[in-house]
Amino acid sequence: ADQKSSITVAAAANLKNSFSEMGKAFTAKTGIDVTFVFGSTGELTQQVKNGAPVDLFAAADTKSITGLAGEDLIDKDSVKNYAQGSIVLVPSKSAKFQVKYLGDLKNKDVKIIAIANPETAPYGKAAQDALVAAGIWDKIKDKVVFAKNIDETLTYVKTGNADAAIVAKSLVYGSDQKYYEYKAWNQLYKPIVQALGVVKASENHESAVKFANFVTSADGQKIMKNFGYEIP
Amino acid sequence: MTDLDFRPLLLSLKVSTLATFFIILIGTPIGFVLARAKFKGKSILDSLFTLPLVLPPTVLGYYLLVAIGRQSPLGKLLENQFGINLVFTWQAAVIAAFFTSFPLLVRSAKAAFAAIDPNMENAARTLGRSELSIFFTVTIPLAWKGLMAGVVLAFARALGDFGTTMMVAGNIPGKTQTMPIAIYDAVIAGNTGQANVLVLVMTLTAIIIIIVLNTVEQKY
Amino acid sequence: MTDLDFRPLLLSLKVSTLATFFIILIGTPIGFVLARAKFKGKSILDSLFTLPLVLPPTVLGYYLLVAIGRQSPLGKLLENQFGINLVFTWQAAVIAAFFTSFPLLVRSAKAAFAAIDPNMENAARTLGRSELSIFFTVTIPLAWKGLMAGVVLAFARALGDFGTTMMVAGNIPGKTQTMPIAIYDAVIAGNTGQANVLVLVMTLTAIIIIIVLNTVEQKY
Amino acid sequence: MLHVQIQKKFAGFQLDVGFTVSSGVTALFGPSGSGKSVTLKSISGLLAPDQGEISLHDTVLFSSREGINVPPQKRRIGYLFQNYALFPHLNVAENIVYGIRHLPKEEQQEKRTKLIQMMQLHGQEKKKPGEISGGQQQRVALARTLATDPQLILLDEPFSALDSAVKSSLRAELLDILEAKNIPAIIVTHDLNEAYSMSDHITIIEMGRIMQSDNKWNIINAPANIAVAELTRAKNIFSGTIAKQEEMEKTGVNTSWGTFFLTPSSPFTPGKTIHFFIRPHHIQVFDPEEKHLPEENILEGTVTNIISHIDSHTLYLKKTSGPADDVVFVKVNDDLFDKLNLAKNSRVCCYFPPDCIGVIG
Amino acid sequence: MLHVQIQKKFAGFQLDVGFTVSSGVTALFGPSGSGKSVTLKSISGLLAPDQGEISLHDTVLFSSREGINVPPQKRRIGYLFQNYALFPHLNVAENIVYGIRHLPKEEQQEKRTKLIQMMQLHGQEKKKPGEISGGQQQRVALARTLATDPQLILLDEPFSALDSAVKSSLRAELLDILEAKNIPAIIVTHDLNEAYSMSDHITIIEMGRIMQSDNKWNIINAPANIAVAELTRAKNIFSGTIAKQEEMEKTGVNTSWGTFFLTPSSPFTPGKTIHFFIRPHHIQVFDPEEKHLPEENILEGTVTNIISHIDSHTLYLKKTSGPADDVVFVKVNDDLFDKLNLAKNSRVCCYFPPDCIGVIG
Ligand SMILES: Nc1ncnc2c1ncn2[C@@H]1O[C@H](COP(=O)(O)OP(=O)(O)OP(=O)(O)O)[C@@H](O)[C@H]1O
Ligand SMILES: Nc1ncnc2c1ncn2[C@@H]1O[C@H](COP(=O)(O)OP(=O)(O)OP(=O)(O)O)[C@@H](O)[C@H]1O
Ligand code: MOO
Ligand SMILES: [Mg+2]
Ligand SMILES: [Mg+2]
Repeated sequence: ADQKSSITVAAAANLKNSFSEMGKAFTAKTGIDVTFVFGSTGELTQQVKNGAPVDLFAAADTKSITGLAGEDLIDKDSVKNYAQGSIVLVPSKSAKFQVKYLGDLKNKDVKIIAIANPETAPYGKAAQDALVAAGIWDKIKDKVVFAKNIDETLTYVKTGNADAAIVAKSLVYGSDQKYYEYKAWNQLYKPIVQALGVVKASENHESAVKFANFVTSADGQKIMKNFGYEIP
Repeated sequence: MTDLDFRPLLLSLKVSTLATFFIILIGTPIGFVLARAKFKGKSILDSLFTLPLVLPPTVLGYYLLVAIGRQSPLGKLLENQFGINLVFTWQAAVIAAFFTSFPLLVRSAKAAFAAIDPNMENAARTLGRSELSIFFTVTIPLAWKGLMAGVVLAFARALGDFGTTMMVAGNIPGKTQTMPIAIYDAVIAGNTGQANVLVLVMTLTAIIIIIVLNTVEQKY
Repeated sequence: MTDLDFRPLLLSLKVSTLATFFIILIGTPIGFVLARAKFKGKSILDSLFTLPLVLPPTVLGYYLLVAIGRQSPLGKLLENQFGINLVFTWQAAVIAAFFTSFPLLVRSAKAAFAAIDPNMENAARTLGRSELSIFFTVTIPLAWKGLMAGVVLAFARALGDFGTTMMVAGNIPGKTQTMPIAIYDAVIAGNTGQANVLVLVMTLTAIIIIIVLNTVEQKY
Repeated sequence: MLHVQIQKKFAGFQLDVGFTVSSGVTALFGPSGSGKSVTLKSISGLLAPDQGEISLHDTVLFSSREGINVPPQKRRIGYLFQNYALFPHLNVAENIVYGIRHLPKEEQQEKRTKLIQMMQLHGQEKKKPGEISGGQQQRVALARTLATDPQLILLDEPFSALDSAVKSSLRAELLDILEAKNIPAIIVTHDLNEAYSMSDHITIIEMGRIMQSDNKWNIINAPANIAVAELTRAKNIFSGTIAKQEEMEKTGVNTSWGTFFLTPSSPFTPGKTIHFFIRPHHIQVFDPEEKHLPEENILEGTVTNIISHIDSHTLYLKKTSGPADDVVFVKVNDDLFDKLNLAKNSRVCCYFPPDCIGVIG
Repeated sequence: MLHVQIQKKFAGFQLDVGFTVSSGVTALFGPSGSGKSVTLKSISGLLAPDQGEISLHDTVLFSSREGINVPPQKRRIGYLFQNYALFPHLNVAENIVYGIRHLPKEEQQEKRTKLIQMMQLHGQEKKKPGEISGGQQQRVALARTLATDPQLILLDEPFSALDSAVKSSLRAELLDILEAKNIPAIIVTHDLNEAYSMSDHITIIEMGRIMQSDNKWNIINAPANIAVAELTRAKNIFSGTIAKQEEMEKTGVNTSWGTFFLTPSSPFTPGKTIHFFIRPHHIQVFDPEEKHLPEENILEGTVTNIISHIDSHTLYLKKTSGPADDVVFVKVNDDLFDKLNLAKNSRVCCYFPPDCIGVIG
């Protein structure tokens, strides 16, 4: 009983706000404590691969989870898509030119545009895909700076060093940060579907499954919605 | 002002003190050998000891993770024999701090030992003292200032390590979340106020410790 | 084996060489003053110079970003007067490497200068040489070994800096992507093979440079 | 012309010296820890005195009153350090020309060649100080100082590490150079013979105070106080009270060793306590059986110890009836030593010639 | 009993020495750079010779043949370093007891007190080496060595930094201690007087070779070669060929200064080239107007320079018709100097007593 009373969850950085809520609700319901390890999906993948003692891994994509499942490090049966994220355009308060549309990024007063590193962060990949699809990537790519993860991307606009950034909606949804999003962008990049899975080596398998189920339950999905995610 | 969580500070102090302790224990003799012994390949060995400084901390952390993780021979041994998993424990943070910081002590120690007049040790030899006791009563005191400079550097670096610790020990509040990680979280989360408070606490702590170490430096 | 992009390596070498150059230029006199001058608050100043080592690199980077960024007085001045933007340029990477590494030189230099027999400089004084030329012809050569130890440390640290550079210079392939950032990307993206190749190249480069510096250390 | 009048305080040591140095060589002679090096450092400007004034040839180098403190670079005073202070990273030739780098290359070379010749350092030019012997190191230091043509040279025990063969020729050469260039010099030395044979003037320092500063003849023959007498190895020092003057020509002193007579003209009032001395080589030794002994100033004793020198022997004499610990030192030359067949426990008679007895103070 | 027979090669220097040291004090005397310190270091085990053997009291300390090299710690040989090598981080008292830390506390204390007393270091116990004078430093180093009761003591110029007052008493005390404890010692010195008065036996080294190792009387009076004669300051060395023997009792030598006669029994074949010497104090000086001059071994000259010592004067004599650069050194005592009224350019007559002329080799 004692063992079941606590689990450790590795969660992608974009989940920082939403999963903190999730944890509270889950503990209230089940009495099981949850500890979170936040990091970029890439870093967390490496940690899980090398036996970090986490019970569940919630990534910012599906690829990482299915990859780990393929290596038999994550329980195949437990893999679930639990949220779908989207990207938004964030102007810097201090920017000379306030962007509203992707096309505004071409403006000569927009000197620096921040996105997350497409190689390591799913949200960065989505941002790049969208800009390519919109046909403006080649015109602005010299103004683009890659941040390590989606968190640091936002820091660049917040400190006014980037004139605009493309970040995960969940990071700005409900905050006083101004941002823009349009339905039409959905066609520009593959949906950012986020998957989770229970770690094979977990000693708290049962509790981990409980948490996974809670995230995909109606209660859990409501919390995700509250933070700006779509339900997959 | 937010209610301050002192656990990261205490953890950081524990981790960096222990790491520095092991660094002194292992790095001092290595520095001595590098300063005194003459053997083939010394120069390469010497530069190998500096490598941890050259690798990006996260990458160093990655290699450590691979080396001590569950999939590694060491990790398997520990898990099967003692049921221990090092990854994501505060002990892992000590290991991370150890590897990032020990080049600093080794180099300082090497320079300090090389500067000693060999006649000092020769005099002690003719007075009949054993090599070991000469090392502790003559060599170490004469190298003291340089050694302490290395200790200060190593301790400071251990206190500030972020990337390596993050990789092998994770970021588990109350368990492996050290001060640098807490500060990083606060900065990135945009809690500038909290971040500044944490940085202030960290800075004051570091200044006090460095001043204390500087005083110890004056011992000889 | 993937086709190797040499730009990160060349950029890293350029950045860390320049940073080390400025560190030597500024850190050596500071180390000298800390070793010789007697003034109030020296101990605090001394520990302040060690602070960059204690702060997590990313946090140091954050403060630098705020300090030299486009919203800072300095940043505004540069942008309005000269149309220059420092952040996210390779110059910013030099600044980042400078701040992370210069405590290493300052400390080593301080220890090296403190160890010099003052009669050496006194002898040079009675021979009529100016204080400046004494500094270069007597003080520096006598402190050489310790200084070079500091230079090796600072250079290695500058070469390996990731967090701070990442924060103020960003990760712009071909422009600000240094070797550590490229390695990080490869590791985190799971390209273990490419990562190992990069680490090998980086390691060999570092070993060669350290061996060369070790040889220069023998100059006096 | 150098005037020094300075005070400097250290924990447990207080220097308070005043003296003048004219042309020629002055020896600064005193026991270890007496403040010789501190005095030299003050003169050269390496150490600032707490108080006082130093001037050289009418130029004020230091004055606490006027707030003057000329830096060592501008004083043109050469300094030879007690531990040489050679630059370990420069070779012998580079050390020598260190202070004349501003001169044209040929001039540097010329001076260097001359000094290497003078200091007998041929073949050592390319060696580092750590690779040459102690004596060679000292000669390099001397050459380095001389290269800068100083107005005054301070030498802190310049010959202590030299072997005697080199020493005597270097001494003579140094004196020649100083005389030829007319450079005044202060030589710190522990060796009284060196002080005497190298200098015109001797300044005696003890515990931070000048005991006597005078021409060398007076230092040896008319020491101002017991300290000076002891430091100049007067060796046999007696204290006594002036006896009643029986005859006009003689002044008698009653001591624990008996009564001794000074030179006729010594003007002392009876009853006064005085100190006098006689140097070991001035004491005349006779066989106790000898018939024609002087009538006065005779002392009989037993040889308790003998120290042999190359051309003489020092006898330690004890008087059976004398104070238990007191010893009279007598120096006899080889010939007499053999003639009298001296050995431990020999009994001898000594005569103190009155004109060789010096009164202290 | 110490046997040394070793070789050691350095760039530009080759040591190849063999000698034996019995009880008592042996002086190792030689010019700077001759290999004295290297020899001492080899004996103490601080430096391994390339070849050879060292044994002390039948214990082999080093043998290249048998592959033995006893570490310095186990040799029980005390060493006094030329630059003291005091531990700068320990105070005077701590330095002194450094080698006897394994003894009971009271015993350490007792030894320390005794040594501080003997070395006149009262009140300095708590000072660091950097805070005491050079002479005091040397005494601490001596005390530190003596504390360990070594079987043999090696002293590398132990008295060079001492002032003469302390020096002579320390010399006498050191000899007493060595004699009382029956510790054999090797003293390296540059000072011939010191070598002579402190030792029984003198070993002369030059350029890495032993020139002569003998009792001190022979060293002074029968130098094995010119190097020894020069090093022992024979000063006046002449070379000449043996003249045809006119009478049985006399051996004449023709030199560029004229013909000199040796003692009657000198057995040399005519035509042979020999070297001989006479020490400055053995030369007798006369007024040239003097009537009763000896008939032979007379040399007339002009005084070109005078060096004054406390009780004597050294005259530099040149013969008008002699070789241009050659000088004869003559030492005269105060009395004679005054009597003959000597000064620069005085003309004097010198007599070389045949029994004071030493033949070299
Ligand atoms: N920097 C200093 N700080 C404190 N005390 C000092 C300092 N320099 C010298 N002294 C003290 O001043 C006194 C005189 O020292 P100094 O070196 O002048 O002696 P010295 O006459 O040159 O002796 P020696 O002949 O042994 O070299 C000593 O008692 C020494 O302890
Ligand atoms: N470690 C060494 N490496 C190379 N050469 C050395 C070394 N030690 C000594 N020598 C050489 O050996 C020779 C003898 O040196 P040593 O120190 O024994 O002379 P010394 O007789 O003690 O002279 P001094 O009286 O001046 O001290 C010197 O020419 C010196 O250059
Ligand atoms: O939340 Mo991420 O994995 O940094 O885009
Ligand atoms: Mg001195
Ligand atoms: Mg020597």
